Amino acid sequence: MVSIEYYIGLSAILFIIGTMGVLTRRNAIIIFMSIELMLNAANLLFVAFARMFEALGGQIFVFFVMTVAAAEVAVGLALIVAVFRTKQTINIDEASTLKG
Amino acid sequence: MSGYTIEDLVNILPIVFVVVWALALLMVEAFTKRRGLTLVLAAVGLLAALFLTVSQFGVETTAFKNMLTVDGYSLFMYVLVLGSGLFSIALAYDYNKRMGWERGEYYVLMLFSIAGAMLMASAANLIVVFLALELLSIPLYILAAFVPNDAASEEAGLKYFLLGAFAGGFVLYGVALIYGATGATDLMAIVSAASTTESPLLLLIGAALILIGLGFKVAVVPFHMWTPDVYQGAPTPVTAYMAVVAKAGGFAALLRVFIAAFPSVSQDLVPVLSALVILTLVIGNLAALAQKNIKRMFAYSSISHAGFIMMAFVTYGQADLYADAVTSVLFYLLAFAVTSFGSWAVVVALEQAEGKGLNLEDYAGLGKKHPALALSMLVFLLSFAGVPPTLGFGGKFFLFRTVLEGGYVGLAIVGVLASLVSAYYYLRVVIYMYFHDGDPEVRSEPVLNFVTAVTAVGTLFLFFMSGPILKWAAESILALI
Amino acid sequence: MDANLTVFIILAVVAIGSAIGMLLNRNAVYSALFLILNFATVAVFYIILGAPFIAMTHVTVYAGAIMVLFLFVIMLLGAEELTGGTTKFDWQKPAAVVLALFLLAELYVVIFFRDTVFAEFRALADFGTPQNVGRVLFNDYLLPFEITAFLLLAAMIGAIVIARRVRRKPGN
Amino acid sequence: MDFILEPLNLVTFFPLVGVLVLLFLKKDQKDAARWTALVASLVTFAISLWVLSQFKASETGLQMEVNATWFTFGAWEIKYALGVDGLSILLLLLTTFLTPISILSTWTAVEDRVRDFMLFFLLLEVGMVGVFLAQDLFLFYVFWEFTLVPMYFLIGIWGGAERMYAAIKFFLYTMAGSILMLLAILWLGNNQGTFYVPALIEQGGIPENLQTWLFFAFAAAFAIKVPMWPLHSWLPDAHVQAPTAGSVILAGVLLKMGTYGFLRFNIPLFPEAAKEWAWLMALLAVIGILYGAAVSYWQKDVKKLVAYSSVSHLGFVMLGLFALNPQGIEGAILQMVNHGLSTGALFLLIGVIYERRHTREFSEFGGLWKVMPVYAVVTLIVSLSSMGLPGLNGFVGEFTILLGAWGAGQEGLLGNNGVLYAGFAAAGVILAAVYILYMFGTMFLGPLTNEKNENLKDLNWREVVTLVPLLVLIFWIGLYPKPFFDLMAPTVEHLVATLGM
Amino acid sequence: MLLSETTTTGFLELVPWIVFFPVIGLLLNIIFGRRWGELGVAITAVSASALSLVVSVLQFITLQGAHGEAMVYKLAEWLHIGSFSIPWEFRVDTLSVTMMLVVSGVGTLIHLYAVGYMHYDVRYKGDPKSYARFFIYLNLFIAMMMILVSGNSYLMLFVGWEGVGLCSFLLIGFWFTKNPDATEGTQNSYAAKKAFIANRVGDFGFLMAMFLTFWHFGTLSFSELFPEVAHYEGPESLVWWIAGFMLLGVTGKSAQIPLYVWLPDAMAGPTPVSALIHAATMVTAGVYLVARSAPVFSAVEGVHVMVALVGAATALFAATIAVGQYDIKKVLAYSTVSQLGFMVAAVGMGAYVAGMFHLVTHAFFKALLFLGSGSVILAVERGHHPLVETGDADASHGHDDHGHDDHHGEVFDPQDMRNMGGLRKKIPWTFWTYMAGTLALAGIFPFAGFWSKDEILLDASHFEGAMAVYWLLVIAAAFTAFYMGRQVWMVFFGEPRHHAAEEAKESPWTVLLPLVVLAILSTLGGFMNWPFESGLEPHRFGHWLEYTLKVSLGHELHIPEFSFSVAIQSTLIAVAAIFISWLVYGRKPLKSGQTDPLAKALGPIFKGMNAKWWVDELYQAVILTPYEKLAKFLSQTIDWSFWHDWFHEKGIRDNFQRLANFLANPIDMGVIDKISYLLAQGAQGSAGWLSKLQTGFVRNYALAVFTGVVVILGYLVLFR
Repeated sequence: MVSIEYYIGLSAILFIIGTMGVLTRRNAIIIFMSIELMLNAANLLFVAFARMFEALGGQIFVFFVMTVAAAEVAVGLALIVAVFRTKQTINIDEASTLKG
Repeated sequence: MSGYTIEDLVNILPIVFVVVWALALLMVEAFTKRRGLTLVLAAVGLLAALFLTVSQFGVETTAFKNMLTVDGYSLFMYVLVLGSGLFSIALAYDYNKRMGWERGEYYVLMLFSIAGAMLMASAANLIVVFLALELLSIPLYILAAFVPNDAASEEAGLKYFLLGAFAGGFVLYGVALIYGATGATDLMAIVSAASTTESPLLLLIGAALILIGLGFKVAVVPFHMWTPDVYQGAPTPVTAYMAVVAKAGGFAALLRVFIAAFPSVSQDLVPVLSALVILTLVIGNLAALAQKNIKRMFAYSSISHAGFIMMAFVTYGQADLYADAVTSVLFYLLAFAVTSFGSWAVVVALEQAEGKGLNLEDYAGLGKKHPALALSMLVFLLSFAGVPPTLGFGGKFFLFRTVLEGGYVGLAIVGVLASLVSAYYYLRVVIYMYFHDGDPEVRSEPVLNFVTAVTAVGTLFLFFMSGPILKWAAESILALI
Repeated sequence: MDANLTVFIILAVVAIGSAIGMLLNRNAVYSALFLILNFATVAVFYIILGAPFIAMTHVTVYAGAIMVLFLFVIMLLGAEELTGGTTKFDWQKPAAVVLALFLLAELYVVIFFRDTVFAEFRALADFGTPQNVGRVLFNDYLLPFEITAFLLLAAMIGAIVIARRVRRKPGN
Repeated sequence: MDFILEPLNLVTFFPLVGVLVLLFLKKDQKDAARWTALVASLVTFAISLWVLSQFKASETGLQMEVNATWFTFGAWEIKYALGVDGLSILLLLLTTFLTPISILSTWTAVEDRVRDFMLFFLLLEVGMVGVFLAQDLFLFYVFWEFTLVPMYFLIGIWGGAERMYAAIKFFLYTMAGSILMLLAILWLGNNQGTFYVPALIEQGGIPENLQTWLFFAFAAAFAIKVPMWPLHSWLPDAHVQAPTAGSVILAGVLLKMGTYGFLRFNIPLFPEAAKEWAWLMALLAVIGILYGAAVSYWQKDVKKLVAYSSVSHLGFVMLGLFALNPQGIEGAILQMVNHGLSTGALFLLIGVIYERRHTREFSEFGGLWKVMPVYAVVTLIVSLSSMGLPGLNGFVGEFTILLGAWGAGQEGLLGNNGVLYAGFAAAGVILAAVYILYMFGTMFLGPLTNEKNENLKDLNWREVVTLVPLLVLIFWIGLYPKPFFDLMAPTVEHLVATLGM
Repeated sequence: MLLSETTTTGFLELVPWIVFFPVIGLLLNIIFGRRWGELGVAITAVSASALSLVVSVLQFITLQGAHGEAMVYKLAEWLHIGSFSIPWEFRVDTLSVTMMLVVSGVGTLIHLYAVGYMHYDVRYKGDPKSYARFFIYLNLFIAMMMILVSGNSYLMLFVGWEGVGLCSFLLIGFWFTKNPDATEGTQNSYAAKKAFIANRVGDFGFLMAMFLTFWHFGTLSFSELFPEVAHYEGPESLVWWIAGFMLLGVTGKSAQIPLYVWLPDAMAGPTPVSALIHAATMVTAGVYLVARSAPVFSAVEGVHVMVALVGAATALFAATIAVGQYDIKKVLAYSTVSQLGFMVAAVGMGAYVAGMFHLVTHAFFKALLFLGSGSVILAVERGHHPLVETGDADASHGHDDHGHDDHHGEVFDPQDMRNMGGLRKKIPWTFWTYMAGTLALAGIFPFAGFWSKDEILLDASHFEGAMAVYWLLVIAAAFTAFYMGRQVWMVFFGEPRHHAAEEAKESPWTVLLPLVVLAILSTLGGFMNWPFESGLEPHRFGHWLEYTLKVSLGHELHIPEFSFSVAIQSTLIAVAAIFISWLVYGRKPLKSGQTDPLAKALGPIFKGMNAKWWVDELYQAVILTPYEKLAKFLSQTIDWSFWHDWFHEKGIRDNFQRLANFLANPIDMGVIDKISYLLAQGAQGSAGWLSKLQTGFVRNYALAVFTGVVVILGYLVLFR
């Protein structure tokens, strides 16, 4: 079996990529996907640790994270759609009227 | 379903009630055409929940296999949150009609997020903390974007959502690291494991990430940037609600989690916390100075208040002190809640459709035209600025006291200077109200006036009642230490 | 070299690659597809890590539901390519990259170069099977489960509220 | 009920009755508002006289004390404690005495939003009386800060052209000072475990170096209020912009809160620091005396001149306080009263001419004695009292202060050749004559040049009524100050004894 | 030594009334003055002053009964602070009673004189209403002067001391809308201020002296103080300081160098004031102070020399100036300064008797001279305004019509001796009384001035401290005789040089009566201190004062034997001086418009005399202007421009707001973006994006959050 450090390292990379997505992309949907990627990185971590501790707590946590993610997606996409209705774009930079 | 009894439900009756009531409201909303009924029912429900909470005073127990703790601390928070819920419903009462988006879901969602806040106050497990956080936030995302076809509102919602989710990712990763370091998500288990863990740094990083995530919720610099925009874009009653409940929930979780689970890392975190406090106080206050829009101004001021509360939080690790710290934070939150709702009520009274009536100029001449309203606004502003004899002063006083007890004289000095700066921009509003001539349009609505009056009187009166409140707050320390 | 390691490396490369693909691709649809691929690989890791149940849910929920939803929305809005709003912050990207690398470095320092000790994996029988997971879930984690229920409900209501706009009526 | 009827509770909070009545008045019921305020303040004055009748001059401790636990927090007990003693009785009377006079002086001067004006004025009185009576640091701070608010409005709403600027400046400067004091108060509460002033003095035992810090933390608040040179910059603005009544109260009472603070807290609480730093305080005081006098001499605006003269006069008070001997301190207390009377009267008089001519520029006046003889004579008397002419109140205070300062200097409290302080301060007496005579001369003597002044009305009955009480006291204190000294002597001597001087 | 308990007190209880009567008088006049009209006012005021004279006489009698033993009457406790206690006590001893008599006596006469004089003066000045005001001030002055002389402690003395200063201020500025030449202007009020402030400088010295005294001897009361001082064994420096400061006070009040400058200007006041305050009484307070403080001045050798020299120098200096004046009252003013110099020199030398003696005689003849000059001026004024005689009511009116238009076109100054001449025949009464005063002042036998001045010179000749004193005084005496001669020749002899002088009319009896009385006094007053063993009782005055002095000094004071050499010497000098003045002015009198012959003779020196040796200009340049500059600099530059505007406004407020604006808009982006901006520079070396900084972008916000994360974690990882 591969030792756990590898998994942690991998999840770290994925997490970073996710953050990069959030920080660099202007497409709201892609930003959102990147966030999902971050969550996944965390999940990977949980599962790995669960395996390490041989306790199911971690896996359960992942389960809940998924549901949360689902909920967020529902809301998030709804919002994006709504914004698109008014602005005709999902370019997040367009949503910058509130400032100061 | 083994190992659970009805006791578990009874112990968290207020929460259960709120949630069930929310479901009921959903049905009512679905099957009646009568507008405003949901609102009244929601208010009734909150009152009932409040009553239940009061009936629970003195209870100290856990529920659902240590997932939740019910103690004085959580009960205090329940009261605070439920009360805030009532106030924000009162603010919404005419506002939503006036603005034309009266919809029952509004109140249902609010009830859900109230339940979330209450859960945060008594969460004893990081899973619950995480879920409660989401339950608190997701309705808020929607409420912020509640105004139909309103670009600003939707933008606010989207911003809040994306950033919230982003921050949530960090929280989650932090929890994961902590789980990795201790193999547990239960606070008690964590604190016992923390002493023996072989990877303390992992724990520390995890704690830091949680701190950041919750710091985002309570709007601590540099995680505060969403605040002004969202506060401005969201419907004012929602803003008021966010300003108080999101903060209360966030701090409730912060205090419980860190005091219960991470006393070991407190020393390492002190510099970080101090830095956050100073940044928050400086930037929050100074930024407020240049605001023309009153909602943004209050947004920044609420940021600075978060900074003040954080000041007490710095000392959380000192075993002999955390009690005082908690007490002063609770008192401050109460003061902030009362004052803040009062001021928002005034804002609502002056707000016109399409976000008009929200600039400082619109307050010109208020003192002449509506002395009562202006006077109460004055009281709120003074309380924000921490001028006696107001609740705000009491809050700051006890806060600084705790900080000094902890030996952080530097922080205290920054704090007092910050409150001095804050006086400056609060005074600007006063100047507009009293020293400028103008003809402000004011909605005089019974409920609104009632809220204003109650909060204004409360802001003054409760200061003189500091004794009982402090006593109550002091009894409301966390049971599980 | 060790077969496990080889497998891991291959999978890791795929995961990271797909993630980067998602990150860089101009077309939202492709990004989504890359992400699905990534999720799939992650699911494989789950299985390796002895979490078949989670793996299954993962595939169904994420790849199955969530990503489909994404694709659906993208198609619906016809937003494969981004329109309008040329970027105003040329420095945002590099700054982000630098910071991200910093964070990665930090995490790696924590994981590999500081007193962070992890136990070794031991071979386990039927760990994380649906039965076990379910048992634990409904024994110890009943409350969170309930909460998620309400969470989803709230989200659903919210989505409906946002989606089903009423025309604005002028205030009374 | 008995609790409410405690004399000190009554004298502190009775004006609130007036406030309540005012709240029920209509905006346009101007006279009703005026009379309400006047009556309320007069009753308050009567109550304070009752307090005086109850007061036993021979006792050194607090009297008629009201002492109840307000609330407890952690280890602390915060008290609601009022008390009066030789240090505060005179200032209490001064406050209750000046308030009705100021109210009367606004009878015709304030026409705009009379009700609100009176409302703030009565609130202000509550705060001021509270400051002089509070015996618990927390309570004191509450009153102390509270006084800011009504004064802020008095300046900001009814003030002159630059009123907003002046109001904000006033508010922020004084608040800036008091906030440092707040920290010191908190520190005391933590380390000494109580806010109750007598208890704090009783236990003492604050290490020397800390005393210094706390001393200056408190001093920051008080020195700005006094105002001591060089922290006086807010004063001219506030005075020039404030309405007459505001100036009267500001000069008459609010500034005294600063000097009183030094006397009540700095000196007894931190005796070591007080002794160690007396020289610095004396130095600043003396600089203030000369500086204020010199600067007054060049003012073009009467009110500004008087404002700067306050810097000079309060310099005397500070010098007396930090002589730390009976002569100095008693002189200082009396001088607080004197300054309240003289400068208060001066501001009233300036208000009189301002009401008639709506200017305060020296260049506009000259030879007024010809047209307004009564006004001129009254002004002359008041000016003379403020420049310390024997037989009038000012002299008694200044002389005793200088005497005390000289003694302190001789006994080496102010470092070697400390007598110089008194010496230079006495030189200030000369300069006082210079600017006072400059003021009086340019306004009243010489030929009547400006035809605008040719048919000015002399004082009317109301103005006379407002001024006569002040004049009576000016002469009384000047000719027979004994009763006033007797009120404070035992307390002060006890205080000095505890200082171990 | 409160002997009052032991000895019979006689009328002692009445002593407060020397103060109360005048006070009552002035109160009455304040209240009823306007209603009563001139007569009522006059009666009230004069009787008030007269009554206090009566009381003074009663005190004199009491004192006789007590054989000159000092007595103290305690009225009330005034101040009592810690160890410091000042009762309100009246001291009745030979010294104070002498002063009381002089003050109330001369005072009453001058009140009487003023009744008539002011009647006209107020009309010439066009303000009849101020008649009452004048007498109110005058009574106030009597009261204050009485406090001064009767107080039993330095503090009480100081009260009177400043009080009389106030009165002098009020009376100098009595015509506050005018100039001395009666034109509209501010000079009078300026002179008043000058007097007050100069006195204040002296008072400062007095205060210092009091502080020193109190903190070394623990008391300010004479009765307790002097015994201690008498046998004082402390460091000499202390006494030097006390005496020095006291001397400063003296120079202020008694117009000695360097503070004498106010007195000549004080002549702006109405003439009775000049006579009463600025010749007879107030200005002698300094002399009284020194005599009163004899123990202090005698405690250490050498102090005497300091005081004596100041006095003598003043005597000569002022005398020279007097020579160069044209204004009749200015001459007398400088003569007063000079004579005060004599007295100060005398008491300074320790010749207290001589000093006080000269004080009394001087009070007589200088008052006489001033009143006489007043009568002259009055006469000339009346000559200048004939229609005044038609009645009082329209007098001011007529005055307004004609103003001061003069036949020669220039402003007419009724006090300028060049406008007079030949008045001898017009106003005989005035002339003869004036002569008496002149001879007395010149020190011609047997007039009062002769005896007193002679005694001073006698003591000076014995004074071992410094012989300079003697010679200074002698020369001063010569000058005195000369300028008086000059004045008499110019005013009374020769031909009238102005129509006003021709039409001059004699003054009313109220004016003349005091002149006569004073003339008699200044003629015979000298005999009160008859120096010879034979004839009258010798040294009556000396022994009288001795009661007090020996007690306070603690030893007998020796009274030098009369020396004919000195007497004859001084007389000869005086006569010679007068003769010279006759040569210059008497032989061929001045024609109108002709310049002073002396001016030709002396040239620049005379110019100097005339210009008062430019001392005023000097003070202006050295003290006043610099102070004004300083005040201007402090107030405008330091306090306002720098401290108020620059430091507080620019320094604190503006920067504060600037910071606020910068941080607020765009803080959110501003600061935090700058960090990332710098990082970005590290990554891509290109610049200039800052301009593109915008707000409201989710990505920026996220970046901010992320930055926070990285920094915090970085800190923890690196430093923990």
